[in-house]
Amino acid sequence: MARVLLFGRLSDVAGWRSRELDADSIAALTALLSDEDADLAEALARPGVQVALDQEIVRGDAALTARSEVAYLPPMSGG
Amino acid sequence: MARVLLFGRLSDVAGWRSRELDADSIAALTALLSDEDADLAEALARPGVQVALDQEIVRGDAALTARSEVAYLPPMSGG
Amino acid sequence: MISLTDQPFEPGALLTAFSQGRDETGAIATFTGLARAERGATTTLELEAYPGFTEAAIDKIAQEAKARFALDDFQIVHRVGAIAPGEPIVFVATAATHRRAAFEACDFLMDYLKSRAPFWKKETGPDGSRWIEPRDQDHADIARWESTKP
Amino acid sequence: MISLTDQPFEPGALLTAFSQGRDETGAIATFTGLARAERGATTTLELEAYPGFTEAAIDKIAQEAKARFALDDFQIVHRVGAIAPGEPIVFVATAATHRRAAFEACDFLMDYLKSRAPFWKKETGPDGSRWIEPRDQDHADIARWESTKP
Repeated sequence: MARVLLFGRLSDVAGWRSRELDADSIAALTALLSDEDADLAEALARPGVQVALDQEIVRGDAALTARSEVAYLPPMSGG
Repeated sequence: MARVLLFGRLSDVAGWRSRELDADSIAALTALLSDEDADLAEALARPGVQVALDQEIVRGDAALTARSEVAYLPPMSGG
Repeated sequence: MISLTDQPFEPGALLTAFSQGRDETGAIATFTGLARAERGATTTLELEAYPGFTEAAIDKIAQEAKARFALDDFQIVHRVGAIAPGEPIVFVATAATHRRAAFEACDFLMDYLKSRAPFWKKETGPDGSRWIEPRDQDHADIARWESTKP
Repeated sequence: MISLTDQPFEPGALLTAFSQGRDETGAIATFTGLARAERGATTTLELEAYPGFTEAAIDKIAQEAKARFALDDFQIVHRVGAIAPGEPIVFVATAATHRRAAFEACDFLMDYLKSRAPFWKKETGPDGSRWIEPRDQDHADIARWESTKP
């Protein structure tokens, strides 16, 4: 059970901010989320969406454990 | 009688900040000041010294009246 | 020092505290970003952060700025949550011996915060809500620092 | 607004007042210049102005900055007289819709104040007094604005 977090427009699109989900890898988790929600699939596939695993940005795939925290981060803008 | 003002290092060198002096022109006034004080003459001749007549910078000579205010301004630095 | 807060803050009070006892500093630059009403088009701005991750990401860039610009000190305060027009969103202060370093570091930190720091920003007005992404100008602003990197 | 004062002033209080009621401004940049102790080499800084002439000269450049950078507003406060280490000498605040304009205008005004504004500055320490003139860096700083003049 990885902890999954959505930020910004992603949580608006999906209608949730945090869930516990079973997945062996980031790729598998993204596929799982995309299969159950076509709008979220489209939003996750947009340019500029980054993924953080345990609060570190990861590029490409990575394995998950039961205690992993995976965050999907759309383009950032502060100030 | 023009009113003559010295600023910054010029007043330190001359030992005064403001005097009333008789002169027909800025050139004549500068000559008068230089004749009576060799140290001030040297300080007035340094690069970057500007002259203001009635609070406007003048380049070159200009005529003076009895109500003129002439200020000698060494290089400026604020902040 | 970096802090996130969901309460309104007063930039002047922060500058007062930041400038105390600095008899070797010489130069303090600040930037305050305020929520704009956009002539009534925006009634609320909502800022979301990723607690822990956001502070760590800002701290990393602030340490880079400190080394790059020979800063004595810096402070960054950023609002999260719902913000009304006219309220401060962000305050950045930098202290250095000379003014060029203070200005450049403050400018650099703001460019970073605008386009790279982990915040997500939603504007709400009479016509609904929209998520704000960095403008082309924001991307151009941050690109300036890449090309001049020592 | 431009003011000269022979009394200590508090930059934070000025920023508080300057940032009130700005719900369309978006960006406020400030710069505060503090007198440096120079590790004990400076005990007093003395700033001299030419009353009337100094304010008029600053106002002229501030109006230029306002037009050039599309400023909403600005404030300049400058100390004159004797100043102790750690005390503010100058405060410049600029307000604009976007941050680049606010930063650039603040930077421009400070470059001007450092090397062109009618002030004369004397440092006094244990080794006596000396008049300060603009450094090479100050001349280089203001030259930046000449070459980019629109």
